[in-house]
Amino acid sequence: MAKSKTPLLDELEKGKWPSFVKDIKQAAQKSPMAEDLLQQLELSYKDKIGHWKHGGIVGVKGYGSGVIGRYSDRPDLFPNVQAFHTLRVNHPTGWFYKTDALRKLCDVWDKHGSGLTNMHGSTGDAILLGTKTEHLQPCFDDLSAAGFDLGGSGSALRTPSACVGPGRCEWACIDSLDVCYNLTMEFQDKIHRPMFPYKFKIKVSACPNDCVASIARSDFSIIGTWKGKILINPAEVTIYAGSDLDIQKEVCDLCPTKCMEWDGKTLKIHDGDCNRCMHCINLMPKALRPGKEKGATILVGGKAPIVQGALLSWVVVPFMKLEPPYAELKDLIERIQDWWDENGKSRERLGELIKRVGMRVFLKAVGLPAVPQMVKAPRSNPYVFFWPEEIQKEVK
Amino acid sequence: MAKSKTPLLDELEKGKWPSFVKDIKQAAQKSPMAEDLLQQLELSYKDKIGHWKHGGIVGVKGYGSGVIGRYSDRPDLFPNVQAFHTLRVNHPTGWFYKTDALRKLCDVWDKHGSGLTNMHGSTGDAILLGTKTEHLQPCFDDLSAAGFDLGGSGSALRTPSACVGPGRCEWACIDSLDVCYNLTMEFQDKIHRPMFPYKFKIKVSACPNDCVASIARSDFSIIGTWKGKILINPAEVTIYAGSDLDIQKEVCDLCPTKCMEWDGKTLKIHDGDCNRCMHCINLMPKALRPGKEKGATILVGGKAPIVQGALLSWVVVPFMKLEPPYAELKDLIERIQDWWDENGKSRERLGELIKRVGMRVFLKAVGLPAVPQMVKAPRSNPYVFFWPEEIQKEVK
Amino acid sequence: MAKTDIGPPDYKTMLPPVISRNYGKWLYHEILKPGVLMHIAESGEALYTVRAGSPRLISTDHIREICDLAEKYCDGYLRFTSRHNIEFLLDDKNKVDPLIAELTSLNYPVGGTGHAISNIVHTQGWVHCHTPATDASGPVKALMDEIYDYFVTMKLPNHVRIALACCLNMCGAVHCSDIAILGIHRTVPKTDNTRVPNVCEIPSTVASCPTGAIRGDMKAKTVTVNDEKCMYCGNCYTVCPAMPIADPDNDGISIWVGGKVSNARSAPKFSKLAIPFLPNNPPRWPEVVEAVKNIIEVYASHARKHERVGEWIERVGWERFFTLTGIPFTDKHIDDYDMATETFRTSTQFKWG
Amino acid sequence: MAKTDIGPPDYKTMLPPVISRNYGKWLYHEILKPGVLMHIAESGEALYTVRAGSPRLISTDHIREICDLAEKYCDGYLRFTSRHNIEFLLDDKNKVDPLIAELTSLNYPVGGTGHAISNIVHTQGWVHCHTPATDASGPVKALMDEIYDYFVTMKLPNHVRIALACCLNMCGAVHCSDIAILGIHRTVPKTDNTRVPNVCEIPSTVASCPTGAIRGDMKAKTVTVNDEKCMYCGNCYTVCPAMPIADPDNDGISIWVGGKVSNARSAPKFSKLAIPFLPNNPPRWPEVVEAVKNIIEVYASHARKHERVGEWIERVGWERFFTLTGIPFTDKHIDDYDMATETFRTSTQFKWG
Ligand code: SRM
Ligand code: SRM
Ligand code: SRM
Ligand code: SRM
Ligand code: SF4
Ligand code: SF4
Ligand code: SF4
Ligand code: SF4
Ligand code: SF4
Ligand code: SF4
Ligand code: SF4
Ligand code: SF4
Repeated sequence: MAKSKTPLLDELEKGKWPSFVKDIKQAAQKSPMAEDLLQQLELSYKDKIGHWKHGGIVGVKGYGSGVIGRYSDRPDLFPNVQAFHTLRVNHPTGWFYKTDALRKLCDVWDKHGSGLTNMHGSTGDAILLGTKTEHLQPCFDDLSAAGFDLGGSGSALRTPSACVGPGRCEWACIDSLDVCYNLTMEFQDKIHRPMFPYKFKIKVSACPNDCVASIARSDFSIIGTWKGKILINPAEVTIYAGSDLDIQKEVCDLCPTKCMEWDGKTLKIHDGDCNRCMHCINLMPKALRPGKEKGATILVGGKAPIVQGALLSWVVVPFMKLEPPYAELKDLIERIQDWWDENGKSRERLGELIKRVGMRVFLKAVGLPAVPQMVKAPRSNPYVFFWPEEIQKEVK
Repeated sequence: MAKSKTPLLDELEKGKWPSFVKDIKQAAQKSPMAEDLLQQLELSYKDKIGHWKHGGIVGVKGYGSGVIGRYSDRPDLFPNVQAFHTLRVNHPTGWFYKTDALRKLCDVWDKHGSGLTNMHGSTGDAILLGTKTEHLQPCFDDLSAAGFDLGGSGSALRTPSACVGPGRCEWACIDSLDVCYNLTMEFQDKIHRPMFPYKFKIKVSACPNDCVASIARSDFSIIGTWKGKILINPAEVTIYAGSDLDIQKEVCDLCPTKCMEWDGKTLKIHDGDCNRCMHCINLMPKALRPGKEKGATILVGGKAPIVQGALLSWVVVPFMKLEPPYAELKDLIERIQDWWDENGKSRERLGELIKRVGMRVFLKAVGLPAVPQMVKAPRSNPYVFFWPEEIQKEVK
Repeated sequence: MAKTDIGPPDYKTMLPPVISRNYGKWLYHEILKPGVLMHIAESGEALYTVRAGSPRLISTDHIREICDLAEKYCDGYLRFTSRHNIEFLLDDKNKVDPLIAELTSLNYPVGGTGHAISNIVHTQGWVHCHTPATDASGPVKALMDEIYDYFVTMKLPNHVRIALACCLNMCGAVHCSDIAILGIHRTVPKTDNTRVPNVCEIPSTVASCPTGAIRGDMKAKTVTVNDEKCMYCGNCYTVCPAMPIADPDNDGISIWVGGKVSNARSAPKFSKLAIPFLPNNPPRWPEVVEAVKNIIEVYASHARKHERVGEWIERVGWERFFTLTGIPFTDKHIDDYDMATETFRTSTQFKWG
Repeated sequence: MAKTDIGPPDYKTMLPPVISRNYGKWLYHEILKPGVLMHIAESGEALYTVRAGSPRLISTDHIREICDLAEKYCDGYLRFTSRHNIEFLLDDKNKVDPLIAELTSLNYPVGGTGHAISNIVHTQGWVHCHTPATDASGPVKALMDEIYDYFVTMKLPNHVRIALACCLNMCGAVHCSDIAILGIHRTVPKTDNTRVPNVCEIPSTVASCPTGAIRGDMKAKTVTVNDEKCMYCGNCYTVCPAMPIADPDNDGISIWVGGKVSNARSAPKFSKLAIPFLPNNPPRWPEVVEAVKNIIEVYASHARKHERVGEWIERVGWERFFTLTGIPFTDKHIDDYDMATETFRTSTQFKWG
């Protein structure tokens, strides 16, 4: 038997978890690009270093985004990945697919690219992993014909994503899928033609469990919530009481606001104190449901650490009703993006801009009222600014 | 009856709480300085503005600190407070006085000053409130003869202070009075001759109740604590159980680490989880006492907001035994002050310097090991520095 | 010439004999009634402490009166507390009530122990400082008159520590108090550039500004303030006398709540902004007195036993604090200094109010 | 020419009929067994979801295989999850077990639901990116092999979300994960000032540095790095290709713990540093696998039911976390970036270990 050319990667074919190496080898059977990727990766495993050069700017006609340029730093050894760009294909909201659509995507990609994908990228795109520059436009044309379009990259609106929400989940307080799809369609231009100071991400989770990590990974986080009483089905509570679940210990004692009372028979919730953390509902889905008046909390500023340190999104609208055509929501997004666009420095995310100029300035600029829900606690330093008009007012 | 010259201040003679206005008027009977202070204060009440000029530098021979210079901005109206400097007199540790000492202080002050005092200033000095420049030196001479000395001011070590501790309190884990007095005597030179970048404060509380606000108001905070088991007197626990005190609700439920168990008969403490907050001991002083191995936690950096924002002191030594002559403690203070002195900018407090250069650099410079007790949580940003020697070490 | 560096009198010479004998050997204490502590030593001996309120700004004659009392009832031994109260130290229980009777007749409030409001730690104000935005002794007196009852009783959920500072330098305990009263300026310093070259050092003046609002001209030796970046801290004035900031029409008082120092139950905390501005209204500052009283009363009726103000607020949430007290929330409550983002709500967990 | 801006296919055309019929009208769900969810609608109809693991980096043939399965068992309807698992959506309960049997025979792990370890959110690594300090798919595969059992069972105190990012850009969920694996550089970028003038813009390169370590010379069009101020984030390289930072000998992996995203019980939290550095040891990164397994096991045996990793650590204290895991605490664990002081212990409350 011939000695393997990829002894290191071969080690990763062992073990129970599905192996990406097998997939690369599978693609390599058809695609010389995939074969060279495999070999270059083996070299990286040997050298403990990546072998890609700093990306260049490539793309398709009319768009500024959707393609990530990539070139090998050893084209001498791996000519088929001398250029090896990815296409970011906007996924159907909620990552729902009918197989015919998926198969079309595969066919296009076998025709034009390496046959390798990420299903999906961590922003949510279907990533078509690696092709040559000259294939980009034809590939896009075929994708378009198959009903697909590119997602965002660069200083653009990135592909919005949403949790499965009303598609399957009993806790959905907003139609996460429709909100996400509607915004995606409304803002096509912003996705495809980078014109912002930096990237801008929107993610929609239909309840505070935040299954799409909206609060951590998007500049504009839309998270479903409710007002009013948690709906209790006493019959089901009784059934849970007879089950393995220890209602006192597992539910009430872990309620962060300690607003639940359980006497072995009746479950009482002091809804005024509830902060809608979802814990009790998560544990007793048959007995408890979010309240009737539903909407979303809007938070902004979330991002990874580069440059100023990671941020989790901040509450800016405690409660907004969300119903098509989502005029209030879109208007807010536009106001925020316009302000950011005008004031943000290059490579400054929304959160960093607010951090730099102050929440006070942001709120005034976009016309949002200050409410205590915006903060964990009021300021502790005495460095308080007053608006000039407030000073005049005080003078009698 | 003649119309009062101080109608506004007269209003503050009314009411049940002792009135400082009465004291000023009392002093004014003997002292023209006090009389002019009263009149100038009335003017401030009318004008809603202070009438003191920016202080000048005045003092006594051989000292750079201990006197705060002050001049009226209306010497035309109030000639007797044209100059009105205060002397900061270092208090006997714990603010204990025998009346003969206090009477001597009063006599000196009646001879040389306004007859007004603050007992005490918020750093802890006995403040002799207001005298003329020419009285400063004679006043100091008389104070010295009476056994008193000045406290700190300016960029010096400030008058250290201590809680009553072993003088009266059953919870004292260290001899706060002796530690404070010993340091005060050791560092006389640093108190009287400003040579630091800015002020430096030391406060000593003998247990975590911190009755002298050491953690909030000193650059170097010494707070008594203990290791090992909280001492329980079961007989007294039983007596408390029969009293008004609800042991479960008031003691165990409020224990921050939830490390106490009470079954109506026996009180158990899982001491390994206890963070020595004092709450249970505070509520059951007859039944519970701090553990046997006693010492202090050392924290540094506390201060008010100017310039960089307020800081609470940070743990730098979780546990240090404190026994005369306190060599380890003094050595640490010296190392820290030397480093600060060398590296601090003008008007930069110790905490601000550490904030600027990093705890890592501070610890290395003063030779303290990093321990998890120093932080609430490890860093969340990935901006980690490695020392050059660590990098070499990793390379094989 | 006078001896220097003698240091303060040795505290050991100031201790009453009962303390010297039992030093470091105390067993437990009881609060016998408001203002009266009994400490029992391992030896079985008892020390009685009677605590009396003080305006802190006191005359030598007032001190002598205290000395008279101490000599009459406790062999001339007394102390002051870290909050400036007077403590008479007795070894004879029988003298406690007569002392209290005489104190009462002389209008000394006896109390400040246990779940009470103790003395207000405060500062100089218009009496002696050059940077105050308000007076210190005046507002303290006005407020203590009004909340006197909380000093002489012990009926609050826990003790409430109040402090006042007359400017952002915060001499005293303002930044970590249950309730803090803080003098603030609200207008930009009025720079006198004719004086600046003589009385100010340009680099240190520029460096003194926390927000970098000051630009210096090294040649002309003058400075300019960028009004938009100035938040009126007055720090430049400390460094440069030619930049006075006091403004009778716009100076006033802000109220802060929820700080603490002790490690009991919860860790020490900073005070947080409750009311950004109340006018200076001497001689009795009615708006300030009213506002503080309101907070105390809402706390008294809502907090659980042993909860400090900050612990109560953290349990119910700041949203609820603003609702219960009726204090309006404004954009000024939202931090915009260097660590501001740490205070922003990064969760959907909140109450509606 | 191709149509532009058509957007993604309408998700409504991708929904299985049982979902279209019951859209937004789900009543409750049950986890029937690891990897199998049953959602019941108000109508009484049931939707069965079978979740299978995926390496995420998959070939078109692999996708076609998934399509085959979906067509065979669920009329061609499937979805992917936000953590890149595959979900087969069935309306017929009877097909669930046959599907699982076939998945198993094809080596698809079925699980990732409930109190399990789900798929590791990860990034490109040496497969496609230009800035990685480690590979992504490799360490993920090596680790999932080792903790496979936690994917196909539900025996942990709560779910554990693991993420990996190959550089500080943290594409993915690393900054808020129960356990995060992060590639880090540890040496200063090697600036090639012969190339800088051609490929880099000086002001943006200077501005890219979070710690201000880069000085630019606008005339010479070159840059200099102050080694002492550089913490190897690689951000300058993103902006300026002439400042490569990868270093085979010193790049490696750091481990972070205790982050979360959900608002359940406690608010979302950042992950915190557990292990500053482990070497890159391809192909199976044994040190990394061992370290993560250790943390999982200590968590599994010490946390209370429903406690996420971060909630457990916060209850017992970070002191205890380091003791229990045996991970050494170093000065690198102490923050020294802009909000560092917020993480310092400002209390005497701590445990001895
Ligand atoms: C492909 C993807 C990783 C993956 O394997 O899934 C990815 C890949 C890259 N990211 Fe990312 N990011 C991807 C999701 C993310 C996420 C996660 C998310 O969106 O939920 C984040 C964190 C959230 C956020 O945006 O803050 C993320 C934060 C970054 C950052 C840091 C941004 C920041 O403000 O902190 C950079 C650096 C930059 O923009 O210069 C970055 C830059 C990059 C670049 C473009 C590197 C570069 O400078 O050229 C990577 C290209 C890799 C390649 O060769 O294809 N990527 N990146 C993800 C996009 C796929 C998709 O479209 O679905
Ligand atoms: C007298 C006293 C207030 C009082 O009425 O009790 C006081 C009075 C002054 N303080 Fe103070 N400070 C006094 C205790 C404090 C405390 C409390 C403490 O020590 O526990 C603090 C907060 C703790 C701290 O040091 O951080 C304090 C923080 C300041 C600051 C802000 C320092 C900072 O780093 O944030 C300044 C501003 C400065 O130093 O320029 C300051 C400056 C001043 C000056 C010297 C104003 C100035 O710039 O010239 C005041 C002189 C008033 C006067 O006319 O006598 N004073 N000062 C206190 C000293 C009396 C004594 O020796 O016993
Ligand atoms: C006399 C004094 C020490 C001194 O050296 O002067 C003192 C003395 C005692 N303190 Fe204190 N504390 C004194 C200032 C403080 C301070 C500092 C301050 O207020 O600026 C604090 C921190 C305040 C804070 O947290 O903001 C303080 C926090 C405590 C606590 C913690 C209470 C809590 O639940 O947070 C206790 C325990 C208790 O009261 O049960 C305590 C308990 C005690 C005990 C019971 C200790 C004992 O066994 O002797 C003493 C009598 C308390 C009482 O008044 O009921 N002492 N105590 C101070 C009296 C000030 C006054 O005149 O009112
Ligand atoms: C399918 C998916 C949404 C999607 O649109 O793709 C999903 C679906 C469900 N999530 Fe989720 N979550 C999904 C990602 C997430 C994420 C995001 C992530 O992991 O990156 C989170 C936040 C993670 C975090 O906090 O770090 C998330 C936090 C939750 C929670 C909160 C758990 C907690 O105690 O913190 C629940 C409630 C529960 O499990 O009881 C939940 C509950 C659920 C339920 C039970 C909702 C329902 O009634 O249908 C779903 C089945 C859960 C299960 O797997 O046991 N889901 N869920 C995602 C599956 C990912 C995967 O393949 O494993
Ligand atoms: S975020 Fe809420 S509504 Fe959306 S899938 Fe998760 S649990 Fe369901
Ligand atoms: S949702 Fe959370 S806060 Fe509200 S009652 Fe349930 S467990 Fe408590
Ligand atoms: S700090 Fe502790 S030891 Fe000192 S007086 Fe207060 S309670 Fe007693
Ligand atoms: S000292 Fe505090 S933490 Fe320790 S057992 Fe007592 S109440 Fe609990
Ligand atoms: S708080 Fe300000 S005004 Fe008041 S005494 Fe201190 S420095 Fe002076
Ligand atoms: S008052 Fe404060 S913020 Fe304003 S210019 Fe002076 S130092 Fe700067
Ligand atoms: S984490 Fe860094 S190296 Fe990995 S894909 Fe993202 S940008 Fe590239
Ligand atoms: S690697 Fe980061 S810290 Fe170092 S010079 Fe580049 S940008 Fe600055």
